[in-house]
Amino acid sequence: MDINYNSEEIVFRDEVRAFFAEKLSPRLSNKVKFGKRLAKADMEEWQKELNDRGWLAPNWPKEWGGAEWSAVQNHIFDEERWAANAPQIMPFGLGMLAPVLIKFGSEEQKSHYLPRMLDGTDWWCQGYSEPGAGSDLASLRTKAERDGDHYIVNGQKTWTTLGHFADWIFCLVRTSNEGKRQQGISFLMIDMNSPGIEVRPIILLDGEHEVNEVFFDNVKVPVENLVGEENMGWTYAKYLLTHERTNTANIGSSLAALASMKEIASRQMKNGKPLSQDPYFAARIAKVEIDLRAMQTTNLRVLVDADSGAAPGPESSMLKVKGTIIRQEINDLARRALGPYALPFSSEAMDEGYNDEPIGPDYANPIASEYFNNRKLSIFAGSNEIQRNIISKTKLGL
Amino acid sequence: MDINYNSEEIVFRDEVRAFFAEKLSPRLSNKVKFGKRLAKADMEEWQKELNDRGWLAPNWPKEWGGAEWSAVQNHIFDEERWAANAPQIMPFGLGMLAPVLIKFGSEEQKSHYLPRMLDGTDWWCQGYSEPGAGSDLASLRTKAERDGDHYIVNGQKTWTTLGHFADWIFCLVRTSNEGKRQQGISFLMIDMNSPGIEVRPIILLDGEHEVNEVFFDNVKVPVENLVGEENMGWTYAKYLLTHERTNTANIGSSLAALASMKEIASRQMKNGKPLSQDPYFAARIAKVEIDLRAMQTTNLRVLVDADSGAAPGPESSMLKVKGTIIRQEINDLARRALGPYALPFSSEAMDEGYNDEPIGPDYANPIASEYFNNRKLSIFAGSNEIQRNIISKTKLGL
Amino acid sequence: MDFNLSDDRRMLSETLSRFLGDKYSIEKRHECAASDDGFSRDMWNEFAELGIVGALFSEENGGFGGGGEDINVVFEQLGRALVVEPFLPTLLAGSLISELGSDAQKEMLEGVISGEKLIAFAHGEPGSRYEIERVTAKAEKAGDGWQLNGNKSVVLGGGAADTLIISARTSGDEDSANGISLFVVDAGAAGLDVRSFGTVDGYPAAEIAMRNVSGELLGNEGEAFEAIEKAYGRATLAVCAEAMGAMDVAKDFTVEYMHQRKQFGVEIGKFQVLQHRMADVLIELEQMRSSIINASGHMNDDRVIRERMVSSAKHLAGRIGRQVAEEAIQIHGGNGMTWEYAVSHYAKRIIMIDHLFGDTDHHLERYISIGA
Amino acid sequence: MDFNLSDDRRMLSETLSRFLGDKYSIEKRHECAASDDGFSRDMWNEFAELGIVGALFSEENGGFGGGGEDINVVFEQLGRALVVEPFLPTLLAGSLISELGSDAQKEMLEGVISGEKLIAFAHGEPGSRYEIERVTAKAEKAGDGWQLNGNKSVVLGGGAADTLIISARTSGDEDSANGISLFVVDAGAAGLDVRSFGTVDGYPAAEIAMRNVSGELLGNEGEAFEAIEKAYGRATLAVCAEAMGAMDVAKDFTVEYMHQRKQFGVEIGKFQVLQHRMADVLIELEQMRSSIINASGHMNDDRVIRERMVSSAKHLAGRIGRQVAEEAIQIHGGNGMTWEYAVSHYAKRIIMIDHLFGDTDHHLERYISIGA
Repeated sequence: MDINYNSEEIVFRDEVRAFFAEKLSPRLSNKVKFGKRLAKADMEEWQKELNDRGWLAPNWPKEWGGAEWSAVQNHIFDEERWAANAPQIMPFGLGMLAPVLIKFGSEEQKSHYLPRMLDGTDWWCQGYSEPGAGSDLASLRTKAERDGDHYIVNGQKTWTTLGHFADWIFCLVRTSNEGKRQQGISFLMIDMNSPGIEVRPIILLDGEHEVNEVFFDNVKVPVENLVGEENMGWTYAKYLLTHERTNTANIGSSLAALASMKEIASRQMKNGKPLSQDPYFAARIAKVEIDLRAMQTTNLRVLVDADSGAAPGPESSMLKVKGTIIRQEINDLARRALGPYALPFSSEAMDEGYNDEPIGPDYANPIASEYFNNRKLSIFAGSNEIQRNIISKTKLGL
Repeated sequence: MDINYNSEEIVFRDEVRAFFAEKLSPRLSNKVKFGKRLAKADMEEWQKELNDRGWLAPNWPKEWGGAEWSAVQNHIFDEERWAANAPQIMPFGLGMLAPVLIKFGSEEQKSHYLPRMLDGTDWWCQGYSEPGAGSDLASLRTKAERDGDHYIVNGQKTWTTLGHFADWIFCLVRTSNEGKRQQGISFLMIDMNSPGIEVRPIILLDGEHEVNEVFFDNVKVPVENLVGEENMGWTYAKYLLTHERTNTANIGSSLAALASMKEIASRQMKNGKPLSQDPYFAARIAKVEIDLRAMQTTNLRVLVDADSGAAPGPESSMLKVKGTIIRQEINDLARRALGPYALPFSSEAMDEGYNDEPIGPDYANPIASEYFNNRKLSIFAGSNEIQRNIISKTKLGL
Repeated sequence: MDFNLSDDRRMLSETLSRFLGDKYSIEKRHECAASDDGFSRDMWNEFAELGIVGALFSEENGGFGGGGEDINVVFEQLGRALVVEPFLPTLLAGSLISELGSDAQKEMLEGVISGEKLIAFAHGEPGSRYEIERVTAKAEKAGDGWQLNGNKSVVLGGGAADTLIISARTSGDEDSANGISLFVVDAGAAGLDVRSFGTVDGYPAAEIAMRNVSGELLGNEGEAFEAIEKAYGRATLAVCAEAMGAMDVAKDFTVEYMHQRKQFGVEIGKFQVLQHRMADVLIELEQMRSSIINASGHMNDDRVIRERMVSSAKHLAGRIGRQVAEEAIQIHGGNGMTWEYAVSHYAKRIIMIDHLFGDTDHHLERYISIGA
Repeated sequence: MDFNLSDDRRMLSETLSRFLGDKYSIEKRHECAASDDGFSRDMWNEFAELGIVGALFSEENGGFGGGGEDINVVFEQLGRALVVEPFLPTLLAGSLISELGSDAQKEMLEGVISGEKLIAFAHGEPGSRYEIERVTAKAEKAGDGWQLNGNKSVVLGGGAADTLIISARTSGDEDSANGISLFVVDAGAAGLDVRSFGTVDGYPAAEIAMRNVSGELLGNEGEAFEAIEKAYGRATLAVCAEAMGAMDVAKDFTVEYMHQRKQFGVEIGKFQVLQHRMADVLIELEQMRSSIINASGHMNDDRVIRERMVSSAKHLAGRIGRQVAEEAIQIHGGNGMTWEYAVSHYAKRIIMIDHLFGDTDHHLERYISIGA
């Protein structure tokens, strides 16, 4: 047993650090650090840096431009990128569709779409969820009917993150009503510029626009946009979900948020002393820090297992549940730390150009809003209730 | 709205206090206070005092020797009796069987059995639970078959509190297998000296004997021992359960336990200061004290409603759940307060005659044991899970 | 012992409830919050006409209530509709004027109760967090009057107030309860800089900077702490009642949603985990209500019992509020995250009340220190 | 990074597990606990023969292990069977002798490892709670040796020990880390009064009173604190691992019970609330295991990281232990309350481990103060 990174892993971590130090602009990292909105151009700028380094799609096979990182390397990169306040890479094309294409797509599809993801030509979004479905994916009703060499798609997707930035959407659609609900589902790639597609914003409780509804009204999709075989989409969807195994525990995100929250607590004053020295608040911080440190090891144990070939099973459900609880607890502590200055909120202050003097401390504005926004963590990507069902069924046999 | 006791209630409280001051012997109250075992004779001694004052069966009609107290009066008495460390009155005859007899029993049954409860001739125990039934009372299998002017009873009861002290047991027995499970149940009174009855102790996790299994092997019970009508026992059982409405929240018990725990915390030292001044421990105490104070008002709100004629409904489930959580939390704090001295335990030290010097502080011996024993509070009398089911069904319509 | 509302207060509650049901839909509320003032002056006048502002003042001060129960009844209803109009600033500043004002100063209450005049209390400062005795703004005698310098932060209703009550130190250390004085300041006073903003849950507030601002003393010099603590106690009770109302609605929305929403073909209300979690919510809401009853019932008692009950209620409002708000969002799933579903706004208000007049930790600590 | 046990340790774990499975049923355990000594000397000899005692000592001290992982592996298995034999006293006293003993003093380790000689460490006092630097027992020079006076409390394995290591103050204030010394004391020494008792969870301990007891210095005068802290760190890790083993068994019993037990005609394991609560138990058990891995992995690192990881693990053992023990009893219903069902004894051990070497609050506070 050795709980430390080995020498290769340390070399890799140092490379990653050096890369961030050199290539991540202070402008971008400050936007991330202070919770400003990222424009599409910001994300493109950062993707280009990563692509130049060969790290934009680190989990793809090398033949397609990937780096074939181990799970532990992915984890290291994730911790470092949070620590450096680098923008998140949107996973829809690079991390979600691509593995499906690589495993199940045709040669034509691979050689057409994969390079365009890397060079930023195509932005992808995801069309899985439907209204009223929630964590019950297989209940989908968007249908695609074959008409000559096209499918005609009708229906609605929802919770489509950054759909308003996207050129393409990959969708689960119903191509047959026979058999079980999981049968008769197909996996289609659809051009967002197709006639009949409408994107409507969903405004979240913090007033922000990050997700959308996407409506399909007789949208014509060429049959060559089908991935794999018709009616086999559920298989690909499940592959996609189990493939997306890193980050479930939010370790990198939580470590960075914890550090930032502790920094806030050391600057906020209570009874004439830094809040971080208040016994009650210090105890709250210590509890979540202890949980997070244990969680980091729990996550690494799972990742090391994964690297030695074990399939990621219900462990990812366990990581999801506790990881989101910890992440949300840190958000809660951050808002508490601010005291009355958690109250003021300016949406404009989240724009890059905003230069007015902040109300309260310069770190205050996004904090309460982030607390509310991150309530999604225990809801999206399979609610924590669903995850507990899975744990109970698979680990306890109940 | 007036959150204070009115003048009549204050007069009553003062009467109760004066009574305890005068009639409760220091010997008995010290046994209760220091967690010593009570002998049957101790309980008989105290019952006699109460009976002399007319307070042994305060909820019976006056014609049968009761006092017809209001729910609020019952609550006041309960708080005071805990504060005074008076022994608990075993409720099986006086509080459980008696209301059923008064409502559904024959005149002969009433005039025979009720006086014998008051003067201590008959000690009763309860035969409701059966092995494997838990909170599912109606699943009972002990059967009584009619044979001339007797029933022949076969089966087993369990969790029979102080069954080893009892002269009589009242039982739910199955007299018919027709219809729903709730039908075909009868309510029988059985002499514990009948041939074919065997009482076997169940030792609890703290090593104590307070509950028993009771076995019935062809026990002959005269038909005049049937209460009410044959096959109508479920109605009487439900009446009994809803009638027993005070004390569900354990307010008196919790108030006394809180005071005692705070006393311990003020005597235990941490870092050279009383533990009660330690910020972490003080916060734990304050939290439970705040919960308990609110619970006291919640309970009184329900009782005042009950006195104005509202039927005690799912509110008693709410009182049970939160009341037991609070009570158990106080037990937990008491064991924590002791530090390492929670560990030593001597069963002999709980006997009245034990005079050896205690190991550690004189209040330490029963504390950990009580913590474990009181885990029963959230299990017995309808587990907290069952209570939440009831709340959900009745208050939320779910 | 009697836990029923008097007839008067039941009528007050029903009147306000009916009025809000008719006139204050969630859409109307968003409209009020999004306006320039951050609330609607027209609505405020209607509330005043209905007598709701007067319910917060005693008869001797021209109102017809002003007790702990009046505050409860009014604010619970306001919480049920997420009313953004300046009741809280009015209660705070009004309590101080009622308690300490000279006859001349009390004259302004008539206009307050009629709705014509808006008032607010500026007390918190950038570094004071929840400590009501920490005041660094300074007041010095200048001729007949006083001159104020310093900063006040997150002043509820500060932007629209015609008259501000402002605390400033006239002696003592910056965290001493002694030496704090109050001043009546006209909103148009020279040197007063008021920067308005909205809170994350949609209520108007302001940052205030003072440079040689003229003020008139309210009450005795250096002796304002006791009145401030009482006014804060009343306002704390008010936000607890407001939270109670908001929590009750959030709970109702959630139960309704559990009946309507299906997943895997069944109502989600059939899932036992959600049932039990809502049962716990119900239990805690009763606890919340009891603690508010305790606080309002002791509102006129000695400081120790009064402030302990206030702090108990606010401690629970923070603890239970978080549970109720987070369950409401979680059980609503993605929909609970949206602006469109009203429950999200209730959740925001419930949580942010934790940041008014001391959060759950602050009041636990205060409960302990007051008792000792 | 590698989270697998080495082959040696896996064999150690399997050997011990098999041995306990064959020889140490719960009935046997109760029999050992109920005997006069509170444990079985025969069993102890068998453990020693099997090499389990030696696994707690380094090779240079005559054992074949002694590292953090050895402690983990051994104590997790001991926890799975609720073993009452004196491993913990042996680990504590043995660590001190190994760390500080002269060659002559270390000679006794051979007898310890072979099982012939029992040792214990008497350190806690009636007023010291969990503070390891608070020592009021006094030692004074007397001729060539030392004389000890004072009281020691809840000394694990103190009743049966042949030799006691006893701490006493030779200088400094009563809560100073400086000035604490250790002494080797023969169990038969004049003036030594040992009163044996059992703990509520069934383990032997003793109260010790000393009146002019002769002792031999172990290590340097006044400089024992560092070694005591290290030994306590190792013992703390040991009880965390023991709790881990006990919790894992309690969890298994509970899951099994959920499969067997029916209520209202269905397996109680079908009730979603119980499923989710057990899912949470499972998650927390993985957290517990991770924190133990962290503590043992840092056992030879600098004090700050080492002791923070030890305190993290013990903090979690208290917090998670309570959750696991209380769920186990609750889900077993009345049966979980009985002596007959083994789960109750596991629950007792898990909870009472919170009272050894500092409870969950103590270690949270310690985690904070060490980091600062």
